Amino acid sequence: MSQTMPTAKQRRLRSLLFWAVPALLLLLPFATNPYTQFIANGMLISALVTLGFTLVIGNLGQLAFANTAFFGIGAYGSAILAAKLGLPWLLTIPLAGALGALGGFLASAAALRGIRSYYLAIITLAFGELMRWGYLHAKPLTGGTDGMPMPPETLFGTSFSSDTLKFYVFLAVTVLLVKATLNLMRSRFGRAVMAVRENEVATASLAIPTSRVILVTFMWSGFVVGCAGALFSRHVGYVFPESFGMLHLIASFAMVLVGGLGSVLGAVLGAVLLTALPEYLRAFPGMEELFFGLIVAAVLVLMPMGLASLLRRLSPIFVERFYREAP
Amino acid sequence: MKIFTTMLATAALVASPLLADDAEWETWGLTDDAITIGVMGPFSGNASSYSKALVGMMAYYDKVNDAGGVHGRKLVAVQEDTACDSAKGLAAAKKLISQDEVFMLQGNSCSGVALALRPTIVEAGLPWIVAHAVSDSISDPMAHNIFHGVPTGSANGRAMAAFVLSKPDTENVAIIEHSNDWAHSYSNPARDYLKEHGVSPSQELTMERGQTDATAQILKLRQNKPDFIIAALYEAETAIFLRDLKKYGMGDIPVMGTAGTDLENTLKRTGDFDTVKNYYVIHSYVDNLDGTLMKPWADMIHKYAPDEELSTFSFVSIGSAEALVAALEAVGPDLTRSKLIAALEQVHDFDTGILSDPITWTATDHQGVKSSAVAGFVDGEPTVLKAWGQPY
Amino acid sequence: MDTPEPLLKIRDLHVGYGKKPILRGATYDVLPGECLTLLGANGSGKSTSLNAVCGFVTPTSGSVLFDGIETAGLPPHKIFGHGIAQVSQARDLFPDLTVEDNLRLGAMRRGGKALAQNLTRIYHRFPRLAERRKQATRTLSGGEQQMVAIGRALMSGPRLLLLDEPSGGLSPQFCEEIARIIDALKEEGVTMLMVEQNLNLAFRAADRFIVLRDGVVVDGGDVRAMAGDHDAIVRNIYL
Amino acid sequence: MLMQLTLGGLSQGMIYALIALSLTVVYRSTTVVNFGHGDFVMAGAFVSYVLVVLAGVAFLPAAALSMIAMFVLGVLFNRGLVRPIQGGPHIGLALMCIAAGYVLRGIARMVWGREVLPMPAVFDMQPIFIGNLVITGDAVFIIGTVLVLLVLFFGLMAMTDLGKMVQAVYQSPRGARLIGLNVDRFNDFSWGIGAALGALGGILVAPVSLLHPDLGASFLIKGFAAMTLGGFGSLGGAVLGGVLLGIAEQYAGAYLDSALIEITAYLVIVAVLFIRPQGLFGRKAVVKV
Amino acid sequence: MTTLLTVEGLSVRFSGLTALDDVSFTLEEGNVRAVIGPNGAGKSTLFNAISGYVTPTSGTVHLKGQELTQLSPHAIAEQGIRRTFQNGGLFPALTVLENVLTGLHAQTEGSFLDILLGRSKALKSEAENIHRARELLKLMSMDHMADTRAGDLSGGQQRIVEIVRTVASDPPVLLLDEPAVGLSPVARDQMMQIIHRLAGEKGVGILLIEHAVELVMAAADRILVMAAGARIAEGTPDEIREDRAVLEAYLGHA
Repeated sequence: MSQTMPTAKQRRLRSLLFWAVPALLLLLPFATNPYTQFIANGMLISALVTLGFTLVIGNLGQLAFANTAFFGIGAYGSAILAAKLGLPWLLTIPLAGALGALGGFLASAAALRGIRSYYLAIITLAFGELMRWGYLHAKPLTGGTDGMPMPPETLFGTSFSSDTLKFYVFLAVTVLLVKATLNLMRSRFGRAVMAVRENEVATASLAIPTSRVILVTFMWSGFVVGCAGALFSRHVGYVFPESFGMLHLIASFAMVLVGGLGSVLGAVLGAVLLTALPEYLRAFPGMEELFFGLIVAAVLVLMPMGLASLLRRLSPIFVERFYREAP
Repeated sequence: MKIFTTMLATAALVASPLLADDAEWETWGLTDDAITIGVMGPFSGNASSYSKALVGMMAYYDKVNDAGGVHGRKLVAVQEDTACDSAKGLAAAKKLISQDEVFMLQGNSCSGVALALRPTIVEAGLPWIVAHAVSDSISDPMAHNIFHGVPTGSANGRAMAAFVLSKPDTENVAIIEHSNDWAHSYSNPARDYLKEHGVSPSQELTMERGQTDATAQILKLRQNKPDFIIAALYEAETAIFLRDLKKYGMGDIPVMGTAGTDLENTLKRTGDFDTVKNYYVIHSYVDNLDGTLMKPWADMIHKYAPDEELSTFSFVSIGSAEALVAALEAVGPDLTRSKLIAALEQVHDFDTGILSDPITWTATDHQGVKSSAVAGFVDGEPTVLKAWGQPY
Repeated sequence: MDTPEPLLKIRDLHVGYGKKPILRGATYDVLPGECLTLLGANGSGKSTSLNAVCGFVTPTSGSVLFDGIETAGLPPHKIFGHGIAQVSQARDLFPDLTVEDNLRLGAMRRGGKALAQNLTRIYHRFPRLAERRKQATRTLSGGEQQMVAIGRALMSGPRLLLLDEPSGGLSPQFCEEIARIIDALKEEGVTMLMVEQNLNLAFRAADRFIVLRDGVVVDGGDVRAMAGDHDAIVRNIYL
Repeated sequence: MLMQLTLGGLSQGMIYALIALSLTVVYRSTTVVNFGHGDFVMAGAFVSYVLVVLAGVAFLPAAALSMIAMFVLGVLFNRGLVRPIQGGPHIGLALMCIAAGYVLRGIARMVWGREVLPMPAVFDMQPIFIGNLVITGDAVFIIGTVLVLLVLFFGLMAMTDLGKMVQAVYQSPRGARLIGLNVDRFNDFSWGIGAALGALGGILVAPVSLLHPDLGASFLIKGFAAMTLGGFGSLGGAVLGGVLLGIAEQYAGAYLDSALIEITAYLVIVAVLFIRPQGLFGRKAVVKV
Repeated sequence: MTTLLTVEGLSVRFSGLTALDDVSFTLEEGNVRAVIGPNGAGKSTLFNAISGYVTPTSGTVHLKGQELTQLSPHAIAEQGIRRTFQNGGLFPALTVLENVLTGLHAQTEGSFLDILLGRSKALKSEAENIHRARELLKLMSMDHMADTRAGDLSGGQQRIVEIVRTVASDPPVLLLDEPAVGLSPVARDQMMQIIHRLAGEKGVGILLIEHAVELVMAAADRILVMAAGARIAEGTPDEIREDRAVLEAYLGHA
């Protein structure tokens, strides 16, 4: 089956769309109330978490569940830097990303020591829970069980308690990171990542340093999710250890799978859909685990490549790996 | 950048209910025959047993409504789930405030969620009666629209420590607890109270949820031989702890537990009176759960929620609902949010007939319940106590 | 000489792994009581033939008739039940179980009635196994493991025995032993289909040979008729 | 004190051993690690609760019925949801197991989420005092039950033809096909046994602890730690790993800090995988990627 | 004629088992040297040792005088020895064009940061490589398949794409591990032409493991025969055909 690649015209349309969508979203706050705005902000954070996650389990094909750890590291990193060191929150975003990347480095150290497959899954789960234990017990730094409030701050005279202001910052961060990730995945690096997934041995025979590819992918994933953590600390205004437990893992899985393993567009789509749907299910509390569990099972059996594959079939515009040929 | 800030300002203008017409804001969520009240709580998730408090509270609304409501208005609860998760709780609060446009809020069981909600609700300005969560930081520093309607963590914790010290010759006190915010909300104020009275805990141990064995902890205690043990543990772990305590021959050491456990259930769980005969719990009520003073409340809950199983949580939020109704009565038919807040601040020494201590809200202090009673076995009978050896 | 009705009839058999076709229309017969050896270079479809016969791979088209029963498409345990057993190249023994357990397991699904009898017969044929009956097979030498593999297959009293490289990885002395075993089996009337790289062994033990190339039969004949001209076959296949 | 800690660790470790063993049974036959196993453990406890408390069945028959029910559930799960994606990447299998776990947890939550369920105590026995050492009824009950079960399990595996066939499937699925075994059916059987053994872990814990839908989550990690410690895929290693983990938790709690009990399992996982990935009793680890 | 590859005394032992026993040979520019021998002769071990997948116990490998013996596989590939794999080393989920582009990984300019920010340096180099990859595919008449998933190609097409990918960076030395296995006779002829063209026109030194007789005999300049890890004969195809030791090796006397 041949994949239809987008024509030059479709490619132009697509890059137009890529910027048109966020441009239109600038107007979103005019159509929301604080509640829907809050949900929209949450979608942007989920999109980044899912994006970082799908890179490792989808593109690199590694069974690593360290994303909750990266997320917590980012959120606590941002909160500690802002509350204890007094850094402006905006500045803590890239720093939280860097801390997340450090987490990614540790996770890849396991992968590079030959801990793969189920072992990697188990050790990364343990990593996440150890981090959570750390948040609980490093009380002077993290506030322990009482959590940590984010200090109030303003930007251009507007308080960061405004969901609208948060939205613009979140949107900017999300668009930048999605764009950078797309650049990455469409480059030689992105191909190398997928090559490692498909056949690590053959990849090395093409002068591709597979260890470095694994390391960098984990670190970039950690960076993206770490940044998302920084957004989350501002989103809720408070960080608690309970926000970074294993209970949240199933939602991430569902988002990755519904969107389509290894797809940037799918990550965003899955996150938006599955952040919105539970809000509609608010009237039926307690359905969430059942709901996400059934979705994951259904997608695995019926639509293993997720929504992204349906979209690709609809129009070549949605093919993510396109080539930038000379004009 | 200028365009951006203009846009931001416009957006804020459109989005913020604060800037809407004041008069309209005052009566938001109010009609001639209904007062909408946003009830937030963990109706799902791993803390959902706490939501029993809100079920009891809503049963009280129903009771008031059956009696004709308040000045002809029914209390209409709009229920939202927080799942005890801060992000979900924030979404729930924002939904109630800006989409359902409720008149006021009452509820919330998880302290973490309540803390995360505080800035948003302070900014929104509508009255919020905290009906279950205990963390002091929810209402301290005081916010003009937030009222605490249950004994706070410090009230409970201090009551625990006060009871411990009321036993003559208590010097060596050990603490065992879960490492979560629930346990710390009891143990930290208890520590403070002990320190204020010149006693520092001789031993601090943790026991995690789900552990089925306390051997390691008990053996450490055995070496220390404390006079009294403060145990901030959930029900199951409490039972295991008490059982192991007795097993290792330390059944005579009194143990002070939290409001999260009750005597009858603990007795049922250990199945042995000897094990629990020296166990005391914080008990915020005027009587034993199956006592005569509590029976009408139990009947009320069963009338409106027939399938509901009762637990110690079931009654805890009703007192604050009584105080709310009293304040609403006092305001009269011409109700506004500001008037309600003013009326709540007039609630003084309000005897709820259910909480062991009265509710008092003033213009400078919104933490309404200052202390709590203790329950323990006296001559084999469960008894509500004021202090060591002093029945309530 | 009259040709007897073949025990196994393979007709126009196509088998592939994914996009890679291996057998592309192989057709041949195995006669009752004979030992037929399949020759050919790597990738010519020898092992795939055996795996198709015993059901480990499902043919895409074509027919495998065993004593008149169509077995193409049946699951391996059903085919085994009809009396086809394979001694695989990797031997696939149960390394932590004893020699005796390995052998006994061979009779669990077929040949159970004659279990004790078959066991005695195999110990008689391989006295070395009798000595090591309580040893885990993982501790055995390669040759002994091969004996266990053959013994295990024989425990089911198979009507057709598939041998995939019985000499693989074994010393030259043991090749001779394999040849003797095959002779003995032939005397008992066991029909065999064999893949063997060691041409000397193949020619020494087999009655007939078939050369596969690119998944089709390109040559074949009576082993005795080829006597003395093995070089020609080597060149035909490898050089 | 040492003896007492060891005994306490032993009774806790027996539960871990059971869970690690049940995970290994499934892993050995299908190379699937059931990441939802904790919830199977929880489900087993809930089924027995329903039978004992709501239907009034006596504890022992209820435990047996619950194990049978979980056996069936395990088989159905393998047939309906695992086998269709068995050929695919391991990520899909891991996610499928996690999803199934969440579904079980969601059901438990829907029905009993708001109640804390006490299971009646099963084994009331006056503790035995041997000098300073105290042996409680619960410890006797748990250690005894699991020991009997382990003897039965390993006995069946070692002595009977069925056990040998199961071992054959574990040691070489291809070899098992060569001797005419229907490997798919054995895999179903393994899933069933795995689910039933895990359920027993939950059933044993239930009278000692409270029942709640999140009961299984921590047991899953303990099971993993026990498996990793003992050597991934080794049946005996899983049991020894579980017992050692239980004892290690008690020692760490008593001699170091009681806050460490919770993370002993995680530390064990990290330490073993970095220092000796094949575990204490495993042979050089081979994981099919 | 320049000597490209020099292998001297290469041995590989795994826990007592000698898989490769003191093998030496050279490979010259434009030469095709086939390696044949019965199963288990050590042919694949030889390839793995040269390309860095197995660390030799002793002996050396030089490429144009530069020692490569202890380098990692990707470093050896970067130095100019590229290989294919017996079971096919294509990335099935990637398109044909993407597969070829992975062969040009080291030839693409632009740092990680350039890529992340989409700087023109990285984009330009990428565009050039795409152009080059398309040209290469056109040469093999595979350009119409550029956007097909590699996993959807026929076995023969997959082999060809793998070779295109392997030679995309113009390596001086190519190791082909059974390139013709599972190919139809037509595809095999095509493979033979490709090998001839690479050696003849581009001067690539090719080391070839192959069982397809006519391909070996027609394509190889010289044949190295191995048995039990050691070299037992070397010569032209005609010499090898008549070599008694070789016949004996195949017959099973070795």
